[in-house]
Amino acid sequence: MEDIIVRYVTRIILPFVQLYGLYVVLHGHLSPGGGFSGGAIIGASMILYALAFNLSAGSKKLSHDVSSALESGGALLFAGMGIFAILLGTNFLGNKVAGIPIGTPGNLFSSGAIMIITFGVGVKVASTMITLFYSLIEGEDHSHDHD
Amino acid sequence: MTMIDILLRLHQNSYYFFAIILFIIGFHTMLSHNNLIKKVIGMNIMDTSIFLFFVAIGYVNGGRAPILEPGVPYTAYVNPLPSALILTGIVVAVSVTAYALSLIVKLYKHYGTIDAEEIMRIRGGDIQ
Amino acid sequence: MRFTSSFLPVWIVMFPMVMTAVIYYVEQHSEKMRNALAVGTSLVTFLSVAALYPYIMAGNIIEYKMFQLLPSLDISFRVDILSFSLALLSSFIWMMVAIYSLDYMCKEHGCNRYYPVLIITLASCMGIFMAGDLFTLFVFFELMSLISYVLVVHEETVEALRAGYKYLIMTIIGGLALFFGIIITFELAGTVTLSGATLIKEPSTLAFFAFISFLIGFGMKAGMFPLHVWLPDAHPVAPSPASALLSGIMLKTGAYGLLRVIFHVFGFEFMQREGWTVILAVVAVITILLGSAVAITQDDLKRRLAYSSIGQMGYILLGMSILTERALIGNIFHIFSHAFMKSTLFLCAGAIILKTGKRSIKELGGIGKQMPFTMFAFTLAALAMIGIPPFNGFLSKWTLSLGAMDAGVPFYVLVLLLSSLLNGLYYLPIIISAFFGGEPGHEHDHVKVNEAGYKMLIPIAILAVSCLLFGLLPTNLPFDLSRVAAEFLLRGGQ
Amino acid sequence: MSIVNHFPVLAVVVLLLFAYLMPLLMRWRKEWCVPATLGAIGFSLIASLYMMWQVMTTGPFMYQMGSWAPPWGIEFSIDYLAVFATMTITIVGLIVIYYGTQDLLHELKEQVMGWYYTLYLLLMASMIGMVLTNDLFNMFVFVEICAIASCGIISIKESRECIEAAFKYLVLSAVGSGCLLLAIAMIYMVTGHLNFTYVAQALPQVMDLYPLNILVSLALFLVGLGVKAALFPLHVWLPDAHSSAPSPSSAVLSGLVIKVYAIAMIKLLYKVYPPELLGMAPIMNMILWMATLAIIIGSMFAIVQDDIKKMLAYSSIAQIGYVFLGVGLMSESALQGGILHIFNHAIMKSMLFLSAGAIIYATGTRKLSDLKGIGITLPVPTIAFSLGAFAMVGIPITNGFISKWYLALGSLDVGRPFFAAVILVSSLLNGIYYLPIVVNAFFGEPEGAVAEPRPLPRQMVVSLILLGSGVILFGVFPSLILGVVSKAAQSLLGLL
Repeated sequence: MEDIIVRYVTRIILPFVQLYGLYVVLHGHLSPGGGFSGGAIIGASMILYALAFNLSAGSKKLSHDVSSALESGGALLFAGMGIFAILLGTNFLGNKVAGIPIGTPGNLFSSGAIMIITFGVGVKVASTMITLFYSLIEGEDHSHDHD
Repeated sequence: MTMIDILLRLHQNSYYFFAIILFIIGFHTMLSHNNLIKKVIGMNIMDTSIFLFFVAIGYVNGGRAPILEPGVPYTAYVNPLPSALILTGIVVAVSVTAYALSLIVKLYKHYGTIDAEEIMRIRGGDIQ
Repeated sequence: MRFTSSFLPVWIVMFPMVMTAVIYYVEQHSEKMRNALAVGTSLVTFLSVAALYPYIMAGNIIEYKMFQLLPSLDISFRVDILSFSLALLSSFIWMMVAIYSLDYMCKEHGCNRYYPVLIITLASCMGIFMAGDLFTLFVFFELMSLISYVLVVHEETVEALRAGYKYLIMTIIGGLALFFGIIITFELAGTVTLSGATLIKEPSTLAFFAFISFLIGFGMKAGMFPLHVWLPDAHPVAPSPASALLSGIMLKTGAYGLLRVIFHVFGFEFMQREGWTVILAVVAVITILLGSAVAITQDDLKRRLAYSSIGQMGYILLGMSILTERALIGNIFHIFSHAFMKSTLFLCAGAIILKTGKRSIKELGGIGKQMPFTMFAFTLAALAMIGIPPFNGFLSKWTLSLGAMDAGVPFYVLVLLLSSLLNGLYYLPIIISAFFGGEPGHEHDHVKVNEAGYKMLIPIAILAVSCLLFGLLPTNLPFDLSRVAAEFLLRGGQ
Repeated sequence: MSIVNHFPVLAVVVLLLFAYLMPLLMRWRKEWCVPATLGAIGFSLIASLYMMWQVMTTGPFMYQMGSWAPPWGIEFSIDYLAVFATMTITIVGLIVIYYGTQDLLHELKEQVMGWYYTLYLLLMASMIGMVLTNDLFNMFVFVEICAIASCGIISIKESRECIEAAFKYLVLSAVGSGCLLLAIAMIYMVTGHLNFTYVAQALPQVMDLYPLNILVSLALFLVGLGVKAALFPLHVWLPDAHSSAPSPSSAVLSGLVIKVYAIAMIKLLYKVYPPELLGMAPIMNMILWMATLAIIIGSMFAIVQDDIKKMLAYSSIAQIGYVFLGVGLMSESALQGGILHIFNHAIMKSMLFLSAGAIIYATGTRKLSDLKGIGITLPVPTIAFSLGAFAMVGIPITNGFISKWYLALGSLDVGRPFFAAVILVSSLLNGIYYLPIVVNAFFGEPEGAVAEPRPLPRQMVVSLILLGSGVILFGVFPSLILGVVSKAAQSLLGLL
């Protein structure tokens, strides 16, 4: 795709899209949205980048390998927080009862483990979207190679 | 029961009605189309109908988004639980869709077509 | 009545089982060892059973509960006079057959499969006779039926495999019918233990289903019409010693099971009251006539013997359906007689087939001159089969007829006579042509046919002489055992 | 608080954790993949055995996520049925994947091996989660993970049959999931709860108000879970999917996955829906008839197959019928039989599939008619196959007999001997298609590839021996497992 307009517009809006995605992820515990919505926005931004420039440029920014590693990382962060609560002596995914500092409701740094978990989910969703995109695209390429 | 009554009840429960219509459209698309992509689209329509239904049952007339803000007085909130659940449902639907699409890519690679009947024909030829 | 607990029944069942594994291990290294172990095992089993004699004759019942499989479903053993009689008989014949096999099987392939199977069938047969409840009986019955499949298809010919398939399917059907019968009994009675008390006391549709299921399950094994279809195929294709066991002993397990069902599950008064014995009588009569009549048309020697077995099993079923004391004595004694007669006949047939390779009766003219000893034994057993007076076959038929007269059904006597006539029609020609017939084919191939080796002749001789002896002597062990067992059963198994 | 108190959740989470670790390990420490997988499932096994001990000694208990009490939090309910199912899943799952570590090497490309372990662990986690959870929506999530993971372990072998079978399975199970979600929505609508216990409390109260909603939800559950459990006539996807997949996948799909949905159905029918509802519509009779048809028609289809794995797959359709027969008869013995059959069939069918896999591995043939004399050249898999066949027929001293005994007893208990006869007829049909294979395998001259098979690796032999001894062990000493099964049946019927 060699369209100058698309590339230019992409270049302009990409930071805003990503920033917005990050905002949604980080404010998951305060407002509607959260890990999934924000992660989807971030993932979409990366897909947009790869579409507007080309695949290799996209891969340079975030390769398939890294994205699938991040995918594992996000999920592990979630599970890790759950087990962390067990180590603190409460049930799985325990939050306030586990003694994780809650902070003042309404502040950015509040709700204890939820924020970290949301962040993990965001990473997971964003990287999953990218991985899905790469997988489908590469599968297509692969088939053309064979034919 | 008069016609009016029926219409009135339909209006009151319109979300049932439309969800079912969507569900049937999706189901029909899934069953009647040979194109595998269309089958996946039908599947998504079907899922969407259920999501809409689920979200609709959580809606409270005149309710607000359920965000607790200090200082704002209590009003009726929309039930957030169905929406939260449906988010999960959407995630599931997305992954199923992605997976189905990738399978279609593979099928295309093997058979050179995405038409279910064509694939059956090719397979049938294999067996004989 | 005294009940004693003894480990002996378990020993009798487990010892051959363990020895099967030992034989399986040993035979990889030494054939001699294998043969010695096989004969030794059957001998030890026979002696162990015989060791029970004083206890049993003193009127004791040995009970031993091994372990509980499911709630109120045990693996248990119980030896009463009937169990003892049949176990004694079977282990004796098994020993004879094991000795006979030493020579017979050395010409066959797959000996290493034959002996372990022979011994484990002995174990399961002992298990059937010594079972303390229907469930244990069922377990060993299935074990025996499935394992004897290997004996049936031993030769691995196309006919053997086809016959084996039929046998297998019939076995499964029979096993499932038994399963159904047992589960209904369990449902109605809450237990399936064989003891003095009858299990099912109230007649009902379900009880009738149970009876029919038992009849199918055990009758299938006993070659009862119309479930006999597997028998004429399966018995002839097996190696002769195995045929002797299949016809001589394993058919009797079905009869034994039916006896247990009649006397322990329902009780004979119940059976008489409900008139279910009529069903048994009808199929028995058909079985007798059909088996004897079809036997005449058979040209294959072993096949003729197999059909004859069907007819003879009919006698046993008939005795069971009459349910008078003398009929029952005749019934049990005929189990003995038939075991001796039929195993003699099959072993003789085996010797002939081994030496001449001929199975067709037409080709056996003049064989009596070449193998006089074998044919003499064959003649003894055949005469017993027909029911000529001094032989044991006569004694059993006589007693059966007396029983039938006691019950006031002279028709049965007619049936027995008719069947004896038919027996004569198919056995006598064999004997006549063997001794007086020409020797077709002898001129062409001048092969000198010898008698079989002594390891084969001795068992044949012992069995043939027993046929004569147990008819000749007025008080002999089998007859006494049958008498005591019949009284025991009619007393209600106490 | 020690870690053992968290075994219910750890049994699931550790599997998930390792599932996500697997792609990382694949990249950096390839040789750790196998031990990590075995270790994770082994941990779950230990956890489930511990839970079993706990439940048997102190009774069922609940585990609340994040210490949130219901109805807000998600609960795991560790009751008799759940520990029984967890134990079944982990034992069979561990043996199957131990076998798979060798068998998969020849069925899959090397670069996807790690992904296979990921999918397998996800599948195990979702199955355990499904049987433990006490929350409708949580169940739905696990159902979905299970569906995707099980499609995944089919399509990972990139042959066209696999891809096609996986697609068929995916689409049908998506329909099933749709039905499930709709059913959950209906339940949530009328009761306002998702927690099983609360739903069960609320349903009798709202039954007069919304009888149709509840009935429709039950019907949707039946269809949704029925599709996934391959209950006749919703079984169309199963033969292709289970026969084309790699053997370990087939073993775990036939042995465990379809049963887990049956367990979910049992939980819903007996723990959630009020008994009065069953009077409103002949749900149980419908299940019974579907099960009967499944038993008979599944066996009949199996008779005509020449492909060994396809035959086993059709046989699974018949066997899931047994489980539902036990569910539908509603008597204590029958329910015991049905639940017990879940365990017994898991062992038998996975053993059959694994031995079929071993035969295919060693000889390369999957046609039944080519397997003459295989018993002489490949004794271990053939003996395992024969044992499985005997257990399928229900010969005593194999575990198949015990479950048939209970099912038949149960059908007599409720005065319906017809269903006992169905069990017998199907045993006969099983005999007709299993026993000739056994006979063929032992009597006959091996030819071609059958005469000179590849040697089997140790892992495959050990797994087969373990499963085979299980068949005998639980046939001779059924009381080992019967304690928990009868407790489960009694608690479901409210007799405890």
